Amino acid sequence: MANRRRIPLPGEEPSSGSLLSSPDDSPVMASLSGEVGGIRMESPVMLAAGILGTTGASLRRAALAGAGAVVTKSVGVAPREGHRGPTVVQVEGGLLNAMGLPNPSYRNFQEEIDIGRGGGAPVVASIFGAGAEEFVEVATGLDADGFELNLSCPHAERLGAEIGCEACNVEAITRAVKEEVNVPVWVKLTPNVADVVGLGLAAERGGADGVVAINTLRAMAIDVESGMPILGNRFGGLSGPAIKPVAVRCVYDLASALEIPVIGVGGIASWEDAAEMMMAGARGVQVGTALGMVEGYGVFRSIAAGLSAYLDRKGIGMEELVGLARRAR
Amino acid sequence: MANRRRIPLPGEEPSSGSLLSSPDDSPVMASLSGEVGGIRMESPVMLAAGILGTTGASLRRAALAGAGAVVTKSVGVAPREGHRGPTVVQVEGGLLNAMGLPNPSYRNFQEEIDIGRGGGAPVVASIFGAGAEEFVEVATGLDADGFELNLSCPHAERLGAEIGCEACNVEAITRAVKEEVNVPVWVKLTPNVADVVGLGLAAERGGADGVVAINTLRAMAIDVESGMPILGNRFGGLSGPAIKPVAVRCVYDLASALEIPVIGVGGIASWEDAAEMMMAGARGVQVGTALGMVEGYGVFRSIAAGLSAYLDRKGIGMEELVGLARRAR
Amino acid sequence: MRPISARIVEIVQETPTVRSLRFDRSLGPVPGQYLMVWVRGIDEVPMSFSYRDGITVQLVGEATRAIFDLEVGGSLGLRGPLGNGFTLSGERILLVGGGVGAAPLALLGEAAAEAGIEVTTLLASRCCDDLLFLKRFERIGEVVITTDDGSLGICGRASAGLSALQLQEFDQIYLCGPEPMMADVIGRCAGMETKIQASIDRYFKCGMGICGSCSLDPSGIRVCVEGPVFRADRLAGTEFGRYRRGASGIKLLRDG
Amino acid sequence: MRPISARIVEIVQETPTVRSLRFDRSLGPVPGQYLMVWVRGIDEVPMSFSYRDGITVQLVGEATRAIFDLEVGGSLGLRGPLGNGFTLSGERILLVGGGVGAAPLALLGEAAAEAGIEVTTLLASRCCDDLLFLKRFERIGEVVITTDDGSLGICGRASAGLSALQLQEFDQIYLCGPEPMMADVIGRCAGMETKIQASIDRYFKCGMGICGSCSLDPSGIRVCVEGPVFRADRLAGTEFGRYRRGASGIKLLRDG
Repeated sequence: MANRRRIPLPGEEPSSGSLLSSPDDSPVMASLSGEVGGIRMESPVMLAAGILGTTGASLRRAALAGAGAVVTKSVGVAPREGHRGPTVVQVEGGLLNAMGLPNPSYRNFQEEIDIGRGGGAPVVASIFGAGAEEFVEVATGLDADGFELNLSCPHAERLGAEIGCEACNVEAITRAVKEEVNVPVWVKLTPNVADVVGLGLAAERGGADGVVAINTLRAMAIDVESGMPILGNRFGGLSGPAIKPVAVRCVYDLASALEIPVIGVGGIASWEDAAEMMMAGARGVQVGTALGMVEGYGVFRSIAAGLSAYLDRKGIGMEELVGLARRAR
Repeated sequence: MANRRRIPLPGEEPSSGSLLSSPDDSPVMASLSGEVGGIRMESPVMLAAGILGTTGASLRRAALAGAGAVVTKSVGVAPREGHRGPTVVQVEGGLLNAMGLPNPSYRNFQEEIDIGRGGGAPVVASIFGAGAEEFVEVATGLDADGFELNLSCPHAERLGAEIGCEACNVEAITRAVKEEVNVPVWVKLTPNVADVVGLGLAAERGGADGVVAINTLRAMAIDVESGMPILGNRFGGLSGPAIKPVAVRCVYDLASALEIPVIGVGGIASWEDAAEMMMAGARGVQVGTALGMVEGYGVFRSIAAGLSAYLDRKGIGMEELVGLARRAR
Repeated sequence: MRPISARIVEIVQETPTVRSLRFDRSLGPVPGQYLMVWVRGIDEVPMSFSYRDGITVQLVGEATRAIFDLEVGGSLGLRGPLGNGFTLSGERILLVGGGVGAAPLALLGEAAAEAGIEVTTLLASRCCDDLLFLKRFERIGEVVITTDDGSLGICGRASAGLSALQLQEFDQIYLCGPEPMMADVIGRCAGMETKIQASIDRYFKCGMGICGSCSLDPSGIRVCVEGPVFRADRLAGTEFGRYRRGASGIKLLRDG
Repeated sequence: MRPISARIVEIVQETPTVRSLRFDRSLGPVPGQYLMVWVRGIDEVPMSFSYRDGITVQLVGEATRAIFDLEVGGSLGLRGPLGNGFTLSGERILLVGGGVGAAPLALLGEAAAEAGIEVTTLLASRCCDDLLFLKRFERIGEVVITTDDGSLGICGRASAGLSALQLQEFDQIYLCGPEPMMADVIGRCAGMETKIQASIDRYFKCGMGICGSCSLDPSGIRVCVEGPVFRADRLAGTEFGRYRRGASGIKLLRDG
C-alpha cells in the first residue's frame, strides 16, 4: 500500500470528508491487489462457487468484468444433471436453491478452466466428493490455480455438508488433497453447525491455505396454494442479503481464531457489504446471488470501485480494513 | 372442525375460487381454536417470547388484540438490565438484536402475569437459567398457564443457547421442570446447531409438551463508517423475514421426527407465512419481529382472519393444514 | 418472486402433440418473453407465451406429459414474465416459425398487426397436421406454408419457403423454431443479420442468470436473462447452430 | 435502518450542564420526534431534536459524558427521526418547558412562528444559569420565566408561572420537562386535557415498539412508537406521573 495511516478512531473525523475525494498525499486510487489465501489477485472481489461457473465462457466473462478470481461450479467424479425444478426460488431477502451439484465431471472440465483463464484472473476449481478419495481424484485430475473444497453444500445426499459438518472429515479431506496438489487449497465451510470455528480449525490443521465462509443456510419454502415444497428437492440453501449478518458473524469468529486467511461470502452485493465483511476479518470476498438479483456482472467493478474510494477517503490500506471490527473497541 | 374435506391435490381446483368466499356448506368462518402444546387457545397465532412481554399491560394488550396465547419476555432468577445499546439494528430482511435478557426476576413478575391474564388468553412464561436448578426455581416461583424454556437465546453468556445446544442439557432441564410444575412445558430450540431434530427429541424425552422453533440465528452487523460492531454486545440474533425459510425447514424436520407438537416462529408477518409454517408441520405459530416492522398489534387479527378465510376457501380444517407439505407429493 | 398459482380455464388441442393452455390471469408479457412453469411435484420448465394469458406446449417429456394430464380447473405455478422479448420495428415484417416455435410469433404477429404493421408469416412444419396457429397467422396477414412431406404448401424445409418471398421487402425478420432451421435461415439471409431477431432455446435451471447453464460460448451471454431473443449478429461466432449443453454442462451435438 | 454516520459541525455550551450538537445533515424531523444516538462503543440513547440538524444534551451519565467528550469533526451514529411528534394547531399556543425539556419546544415554537402562530413560552428551570434557549424563545414571542431559586423571573416551579397567564387564551398547550412538572401542569389545567400535548420520557431499548420497556400501564401504549408526544387525555389514568420502569422492567418511584 502506498500510504498507510492510522484509521480514525470512532468519533474521530476521517481524514477526508467526501466519499469521492482522496487525501492530498494519495492522488491515485487505493490498490486492491494482493494475495488472498495464497493466490495473488488484482481485486479481493471474486466470483463465488455455484454461480455461473459451469462454463469457461462464463468464468472468463466474470474475470473480464473485474472479478479478482473466479471459482468454478463444483465439479465431481461423475457427471450429474442436478435436481428437478424448481431449483431456485426467490424468498424474502434472498434466494433458496437446490441445484443438486450439476456438473459434467472433472473429465469434461479442464477445457472450461483453460477458457476461463483467458479472462486473466486465477481460476479456482470448486470440487466435491463422497470422501477423501474422490476429492483427491478430482483435484489431481484438474489443472487449476487453486482448489476450493466444497464441504458444505446443504442439499446433496452424502456430499457437501453431510460430511463437512464433522471436523475430523474436514481435516482428513483437506490433508489428503493438500498432499496431492501444489496449488493453494481453500475449504468452504457450512454455517449449519453449532461451531463453525471448530471446522475452520480442522481445515487449518489439515493444511488449508484459507477457509471460505459461508455456504448457504439450510432452508425451505412451501407453496401456500398447494402445500407443496417449492424446490424439486424440497430442501435447499438460503443465500443473499438475508444471510449476510450470519456470514459476517461466522467470518468474525473464524478470523479471530484462525491463522490462515478467511474469505467472506454470503449476501454481498455492494461495496459496503464487502467492507463490512472485510472489517469482520475477511481477506477477500466472493459474490454470488447478487449476480442474479442486482446488476449482473457489473457487480465486481462496482464493489471494487467503492472499496477503493472508501480506502482513499479514510486514507488506509487493505491491511487496516481487514479485521478492523475486531480491533475496534 | 365443522366441515372437513379432502384437500385438493396439486393441480386440482380448490373447492372455491375466491379467497374470500366460503363453500356453500360452510357459511361460518373456519374455527381456529384448538389445543396447541397442551394449552387450549382461540387462535394458533401467539405473541412470541422476547417481544413486548416485559409488562402485564403489553401481554394483556396482545391478548386483547387477538393473540391466541402470549409468551412473556424471558424471566430469570435475578433482575437483569440487559446489554448496552444499540440492542437492536435493522438489517436486510430483518432485525438483529442483543437485548441481553433484561427482566425484573421472577420475584417481581407474578403481578405482570396476572395482569396479562386479564386479556383472556393463556399466559406462557418464558424462563431462563444457568442450569436445571435455576429453571426450576423460576418455574416453581411463578403461576402461569404454561412455561417456555428458553434454551436458545444466542447472545447471553452461559445462558440460553450455550447450554441449549447440547441435547443432554435440554433433556435434563426439561425433565427437571416437568417434574415440578403441573402446566404444559414447551422448549424453545436454537437453530444454531447441526441437528435441531436431536434437540427436539431430547426435549420430547424430557417430557416436553411441545417444542418451539426457532430462536434467532447467530449474527452480527458492523458499521462501515467506523468499523465498530453495531450492537452493544457485538453479536446478536437475527429475526424476521430473512430467517423464515430456515425456520420452515426446522419446523418441517422437527414435525417429521417428533410426536409432540411443534410451534413455529421466525419471520411470520402474514397469513401466508403462518400457513406455510403450519403446512411445514407447526400446530401453532408465534409472531415477534413483525410487531415492530409492519402493523404492530394488528398483526394477530390479520393473520387469523387470513388463515380462517384460506381454510374456508379450501374447505379444510386446521388438522388438514398442519403438516400438509409433509404429505404433499 | 415465488411462483404464482394460475388456474387453467381453457385447453385447446392444437395439433396431435401440441396443446394450448389458457390461464385465469395474464402475466402481461412482451411477445418473446417466457415464463417458468412449475408442474407441482414434477419439474419446472421454461415456456414461451403464446397468448398474454397462455402457453402452448408440445408433448416431449415428463413435465409436458404432466401438463397434458391437467384438466380445466387444474393449476400450475408460474414465474414470469422473464427475459427479453422481441422488439417490434419497421412497417413490414416477416415471421418465420417452425413447429411449436410458431407459438411466440403468433403473439408477436397479433401485436404487430394491432400496431398497423404489415405481417407476413412463413410457417414450417413436418406435415399439414402439425401446422400451428395457421388461422391466427392468416387472420393477420399473408401466410406461406412449407411442409417437409409436402402435404400442404411448398414441399420442403422453411428455407424452401424463403425463395417464395422478397426478403429485401421486410424491415425485420423474426425467427422461432428448431435451431438448425433458424441457423439455416440466418445463413441464407447473409448481410441482413441486424434485421433478424431469433428466439433461441438453451437448457437452464434458474431463469435469473445465475445457474450458468445457458451461457453461450465463447462470450458467456446468458440466454435466460439477456435473451431468449437475440439479434442474429449477436449470435454470429457463437455456439448457436453448432452445439448446446445438457443439464450436467456436457456439450451435446446440435439437435434437429 | 442502520445508524447513519453524522459529523458534528458545531458544539454550543448552552448551560453549565447542557450542550447542543449540530450535525452535517438534517434528518428532517417533525418537532417532538426523536432519534437514537449511538455513541460508538458506549451506548445508544434516545434524544429529542432541538434543531432539524441537532440535539441538545444534558450531562447525566456515561453516554452523555461520552457525547460531551466529542469535538467538532467527531461523529455519531443516528437512527431517526422516530416516533410521533407534536401536532401544530390553533392560532395562539403556549409552550411549557422545564430544564432540558425546552429543547424540542424551541424547534416546535420556531415552526409555529414561521406558520404565523402566536407563541407564548413558559420557561422553567432551577436557576437562571440553567434556562435553556431563552433567546430562541424570546425571538418568537413572549416568554414567562420561572426559577426555583428566584434568580430570574417568577420564583417557583412552572406552576407558579401558569398563574401569570390566561390559559383559556391558548388553543393548544405543549409540554416537555420533568414528569412531575408536566403532571402538575396537567393537573392545574383540568378540563383542558384535549388541548394539551406532552412529550414524555420512558426507558426503552429499541425505538421500534418491540422491546416493550416503554409500555404504559395499564393500556400498554408504547411510548417509543405511539409517542413520545401524547394528548394529555390519553395519559389520564396511566402510570404517567406515578411511576416508571427501569432497564430490567422493575417499577421505579416517580422521579423529580
